[in-house]
Amino acid sequence: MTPSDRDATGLLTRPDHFVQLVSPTGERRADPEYDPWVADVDTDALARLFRDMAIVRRLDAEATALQRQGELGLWPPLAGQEAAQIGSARALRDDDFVFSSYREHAVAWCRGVGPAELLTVWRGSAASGWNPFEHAMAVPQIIIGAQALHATGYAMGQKWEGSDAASIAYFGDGATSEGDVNEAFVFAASFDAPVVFFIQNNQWAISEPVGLQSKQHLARRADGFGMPGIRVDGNDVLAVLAATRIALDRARRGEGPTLIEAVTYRMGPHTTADDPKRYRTDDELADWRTRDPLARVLALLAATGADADALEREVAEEARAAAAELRAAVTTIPDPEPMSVFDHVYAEPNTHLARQRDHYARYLAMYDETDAAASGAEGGAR
Amino acid sequence: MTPSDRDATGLLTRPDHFVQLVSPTGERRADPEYDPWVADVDTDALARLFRDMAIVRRLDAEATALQRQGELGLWPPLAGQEAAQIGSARALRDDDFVFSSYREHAVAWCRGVGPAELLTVWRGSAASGWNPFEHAMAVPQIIIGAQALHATGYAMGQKWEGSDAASIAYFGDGATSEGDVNEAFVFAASFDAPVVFFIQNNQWAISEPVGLQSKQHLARRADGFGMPGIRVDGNDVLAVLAATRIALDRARRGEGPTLIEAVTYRMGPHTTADDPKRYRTDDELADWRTRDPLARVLALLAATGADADALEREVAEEARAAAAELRAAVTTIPDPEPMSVFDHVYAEPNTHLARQRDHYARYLAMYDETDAAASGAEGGAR
Amino acid sequence: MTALTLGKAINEGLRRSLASDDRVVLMGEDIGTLGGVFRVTDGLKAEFGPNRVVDTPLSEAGIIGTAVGLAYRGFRPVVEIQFDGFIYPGFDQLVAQVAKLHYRSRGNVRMPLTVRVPFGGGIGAAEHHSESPEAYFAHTAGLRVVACSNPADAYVMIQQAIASDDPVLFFEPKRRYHVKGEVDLTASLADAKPMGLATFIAKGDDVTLVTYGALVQTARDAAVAAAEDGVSIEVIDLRSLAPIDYESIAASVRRTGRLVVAHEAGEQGGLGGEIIAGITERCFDYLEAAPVRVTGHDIPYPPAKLERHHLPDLDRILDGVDRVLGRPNSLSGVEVGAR
Amino acid sequence: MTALTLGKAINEGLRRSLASDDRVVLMGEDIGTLGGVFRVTDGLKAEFGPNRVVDTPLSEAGIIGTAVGLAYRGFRPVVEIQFDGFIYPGFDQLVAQVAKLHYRSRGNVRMPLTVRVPFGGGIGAAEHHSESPEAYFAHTAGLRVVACSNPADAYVMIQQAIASDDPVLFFEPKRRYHVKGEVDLTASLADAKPMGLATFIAKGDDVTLVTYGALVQTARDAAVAAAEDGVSIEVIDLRSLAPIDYESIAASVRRTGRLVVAHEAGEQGGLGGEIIAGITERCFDYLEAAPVRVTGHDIPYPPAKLERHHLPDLDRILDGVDRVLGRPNSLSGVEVGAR
Ligand SMILES: Cc1ncc(C[n+]2csc(CCOP(=O)(O)OP(=O)(O)O)c2C)c(N)n1
Ligand SMILES: Cc1ncc(C[n+]2csc(CCOP(=O)(O)OP(=O)(O)O)c2C)c(N)n1
Ligand SMILES: [Mg+2]
Ligand SMILES: [Mg+2]
Repeated sequence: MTPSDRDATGLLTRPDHFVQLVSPTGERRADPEYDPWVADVDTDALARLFRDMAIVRRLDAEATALQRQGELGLWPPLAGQEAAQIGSARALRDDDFVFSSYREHAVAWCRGVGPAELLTVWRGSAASGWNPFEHAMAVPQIIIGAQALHATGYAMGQKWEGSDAASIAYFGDGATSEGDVNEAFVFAASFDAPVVFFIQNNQWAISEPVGLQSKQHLARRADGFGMPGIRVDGNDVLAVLAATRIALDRARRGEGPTLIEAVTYRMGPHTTADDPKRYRTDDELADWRTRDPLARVLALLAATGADADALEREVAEEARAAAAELRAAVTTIPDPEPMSVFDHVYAEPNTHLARQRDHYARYLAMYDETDAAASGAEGGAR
Repeated sequence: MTPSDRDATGLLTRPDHFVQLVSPTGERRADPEYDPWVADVDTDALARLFRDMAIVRRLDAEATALQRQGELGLWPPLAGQEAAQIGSARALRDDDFVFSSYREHAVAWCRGVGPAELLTVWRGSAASGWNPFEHAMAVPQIIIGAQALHATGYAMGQKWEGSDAASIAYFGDGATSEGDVNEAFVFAASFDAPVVFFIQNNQWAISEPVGLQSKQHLARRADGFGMPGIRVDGNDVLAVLAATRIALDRARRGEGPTLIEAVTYRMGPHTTADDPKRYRTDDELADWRTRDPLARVLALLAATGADADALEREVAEEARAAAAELRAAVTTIPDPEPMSVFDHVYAEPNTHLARQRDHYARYLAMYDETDAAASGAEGGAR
Repeated sequence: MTALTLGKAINEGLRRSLASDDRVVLMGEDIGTLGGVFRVTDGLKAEFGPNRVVDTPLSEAGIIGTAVGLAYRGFRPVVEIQFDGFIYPGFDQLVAQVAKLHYRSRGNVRMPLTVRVPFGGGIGAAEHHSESPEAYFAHTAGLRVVACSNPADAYVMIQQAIASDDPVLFFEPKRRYHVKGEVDLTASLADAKPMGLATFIAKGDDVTLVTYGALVQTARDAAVAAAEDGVSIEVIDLRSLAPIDYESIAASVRRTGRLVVAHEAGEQGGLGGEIIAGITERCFDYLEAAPVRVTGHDIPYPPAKLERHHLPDLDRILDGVDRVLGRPNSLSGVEVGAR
Repeated sequence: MTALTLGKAINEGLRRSLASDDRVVLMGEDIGTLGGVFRVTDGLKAEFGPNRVVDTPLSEAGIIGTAVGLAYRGFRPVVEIQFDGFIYPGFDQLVAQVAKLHYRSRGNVRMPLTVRVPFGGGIGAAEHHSESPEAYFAHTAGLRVVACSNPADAYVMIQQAIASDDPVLFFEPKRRYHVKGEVDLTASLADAKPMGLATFIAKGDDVTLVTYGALVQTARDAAVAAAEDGVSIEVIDLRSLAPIDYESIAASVRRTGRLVVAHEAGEQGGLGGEIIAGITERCFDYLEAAPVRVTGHDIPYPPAKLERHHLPDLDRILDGVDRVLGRPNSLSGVEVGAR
């Protein structure tokens, strides 16, 4: 998977290169620098990438529907960003560690996060849905950009331990304006931390276009911090896979961080609470639909002689099943016990919280007693 | 002063250029891009720049001495950075606004800050020494990097008002690691703010070498944020003047921010509380002494036929006088009145503080009474 | 009088400030084209243009830090922080710059910033969207802190905050944004009650109940419920959290002898402690029982399905009232001093 | 026993923690080669190498944020913030990440960070170098907050903080760095008093005086002075600021009936209010007078020549004692409830 004769730092020589291996219409574009990194991706492997993307798109739509139906409190759809997420996450090893924002459901899919685990936090049932150490992926980060520093620190630790594993930080175009992200670049470069900074430039930060955050390609931000930056077609799963592999390879070889800007598009609203019609045009959306990440893979597969229709049907079936599983899972998420509100604030006993918890338990018990006494009375305690 | 036929954005074309117009040994180096910006600097003007530098060096030494003698609580010496500060500050117009850190005494000198005004804060006599609006210069900023955002906001205001004045932010190499500075770059670029970011890369942030903050030239940071970056010999007053004029010109013409990295050296300790022997070698210092900012101007003047010795003598005399004035000024700084501790917390009446102030006044009055009653008793009230 | 939601009342207050003083500029994330995630700034960019209502890059320190620079230049920036939990990246600029610059400059530089913060829980939101960080700012000398609770106050207080030459943290109870109330849009600011004063929401004789923000409505409801039970509660809407209008609270406590303070923020180091200490200092001889705090727990804000077990509600407030009155309550029989 | 300065005692505690657990890493500005601006980490980089004692770039959010990542990886980062006033750029990472991650991850991710903060005034320093920000952190659920006051405690408590699986804000009274005391370098941590407990510094019957950090010495001196005047003061060194050891304070106040709390931080929203409210709640029937706060003013930290008019000193503490005892004092004859 690692072309041993290649020096990944060669990518520094073409800072303005826009990496695209598959055109929007599905033509394979030769790129002597990046091609070797996906030489192993045969028709089957490509089909698997398609399968990932199709399933997560379906899951995402299902979750959006679940939110509309009141089963979830909120959902931040990923639609449009499947290639960026699948291409990058499929480049990772199991022992690499992921720090993401709130939109990386496809990354979670690749990390083996299960449907109930995925939905728990969006249902509001618990502070998080999975154990980060089971999936080598931190739970979603909502403070914009904060996770870039966590990934950097984690990578510093990986390096100090002598591991060749890496970490990856996912964040958006808007996040690049936060101090934390820039400080992460500083630390990562200074300590040669094996971290990949993966920007999904989906053109928008809620209602704000990327041009408000930066007048320069975001990948160009890298050079000034002393690391290579790659600008890649984020709707081209193959190109994203190649770019991420190169960056991870650099990390493993002790060459430090890499910044990847995956140019993509958020097809849906920022979250289910958002109405994108207030700030962007239908034309823009239509234009990006012509660059859909799934369609081009199907087209490429068809062009290479694969039975794309059959694949599509097959995968659609799988996706339907996955969606059904997701829908079934949401109702299995247990409602939290009232007293669990106090759990895990501290790892060690805390006298103040113990007292507060005790008092609240008495408060709740009083209601139970009142209820029992006035059994049948309506309107609760009073 | 503005070569009207020149497009300042041309400097974007040579991002790795190290601007030097006068070599360490005093030779004038031709630079077709930068020379026109200092075409007006004749022998007299050069002598004036030398005079500025010599006087501030002397003032700085005097202030250091005053600290050693207990007249000041602390002093952050600028020695070595005279060219960077004088060259840039002499490029400013009176209606430009300066936001500096704590070390820009030479900039304050250029802005007409008087000796008592300069020393007040370092004597610990008041929260600040001058009215920012009298000198179009904010009082020293100690929180590293915070002023970069202030300068940017100020410049946004200048632009919105339609003024062609600019603002300038001074900060150090270490400051470039702070989120605030990077966010200032983002805002400045986004709003085309007429601001100059002036980094004095003096090689050290207290004990930390610049290499710990960045593995890349700091000027290169600019491009990724969408602005030009100039790397200039910060010990070459002419080059600094040219670079700052170019940047200001861009700002005035609505072309937005510019980043300048002035490569210089802090000859002395970080502050009078610091001992640089703990972290750097004598050799390093000796090496930088060969690049002294004052010596090369004298050499250049001599080479152009001026009577450099006379100038040096003359200026030394002036500097001695200025130093004497500084020394005299320090004792004129009034000790603050006890109750002034409450002044200016709020601009408007504040009930809580008024009560607290009132109580403290009573407390102090009690001591006066006690003192009066027990007149002659030692050891204060009790 | 016009019936407006609290959100719309603030919108109208902002509009009037923008119209009457061209040094007023609004800044924040998504406040322009979108009109803010709560639509509080809706329509203002269209009306006043992009240099008066400014969509900024995604950076809270950047917003507040550039607002400081604008204040230096003579502007009156009104900053929106999108949600309470996103104010912390701007904390340094607020605490070390905004709060201190007037002092640092010996009165030469004014910082007439208004920092609008939708705050508090009860809307079933995700993490960081339901916090109550007001105590941090009330402890910061140089800042003023206010919280509105109803449309009429909101309309006036936002204008007062903007007109103030001191920096003001302006907390808006987001779960009341959609509650309507009568607002006099023509009211003159000159006649308005100063934002530093508390308001008596309900008169009562037995217990003084002090709160602010979203809980004011809950407290009012509690007073009604208690009245049916024969308990007369005096409800005070604090409005100003720094400084605190101790004169009003003390006047009440001297009559009732009993004090309950309620807030959504955690108890430990919260404003309840400040108010109880301040009132104990002023009214010790009038107190008939230990003042009581009814607060959110000292936990990170919990997931949506647990927030009703975190936020003080009508029942918990009434339980606190029972405690201060020595009536049967959840802690009856508990030696509270035990630990 | 060895006579060590407080700074050196912390140095020795850090050394022992580094030696006994190779997951402990020190991070901060100038802590390596220079040994810290107060030399508290002197010699440790040479002894343990640059991956254990790490000079970081100049960025507080960066330091704390990367420490979070290191904690995820199983390290126990010990972060130095160079001066109290420089902690605010790291506030967001502390409040929104460090404090919340154990909760957010439902106990899966531990954050055993120690954040060392030299705090407080009295050293004639420049702006931002003399602050007392502890109340901000005591109000933040998920954090523990401690302050040491003497070499023996400092040596033990820094090791306890590092060994704690919870994040600890560790406040070091910078103006006492050079004060010497006897330290038992061989003491076993297992036998040591838990850092959550307060310490009785002086026994007394008339007044309970609670404080922490640098003021502990001042309070001890005040007790000696008062004794000459026939007043017996019980001095409590709080040590843990969150949670507060109310059991110890309450036990004392039940005997004395009178409470004075002193701290350098401002009064408004400071820990004094918390402690007074907490004690009033627990000991109302024992209180013979309103508890008194003796604190710094609610002002930005003043210039060096004024700091003695800001910081509580022996005389101001004794004045507070006089107030709580109803003896002649600075407020005698003042109607304190007036406003
Ligand atoms: C510190 C902080 N400020 C503001 C917000 C509110 N907010 C949530 S998402 C978002 C936009 C993020 O844009 P981007 O980084 O491009 O990511 P995307 O949502 O497009 O994936 C904002 C402003 C937040 N979560 N955190
Ligand atoms: C936010 C903050 N963190 C830490 C410090 C302590 N400090 C004061 S000066 C300094 C080094 C600054 O280095 P640089 O930016 O290069 O400026 P120089 O002193 O070299 O002029 C540090 C760490 C501070 N003042 N502010
Ligand atoms: Mg985006
Ligand atoms: Mg420097």
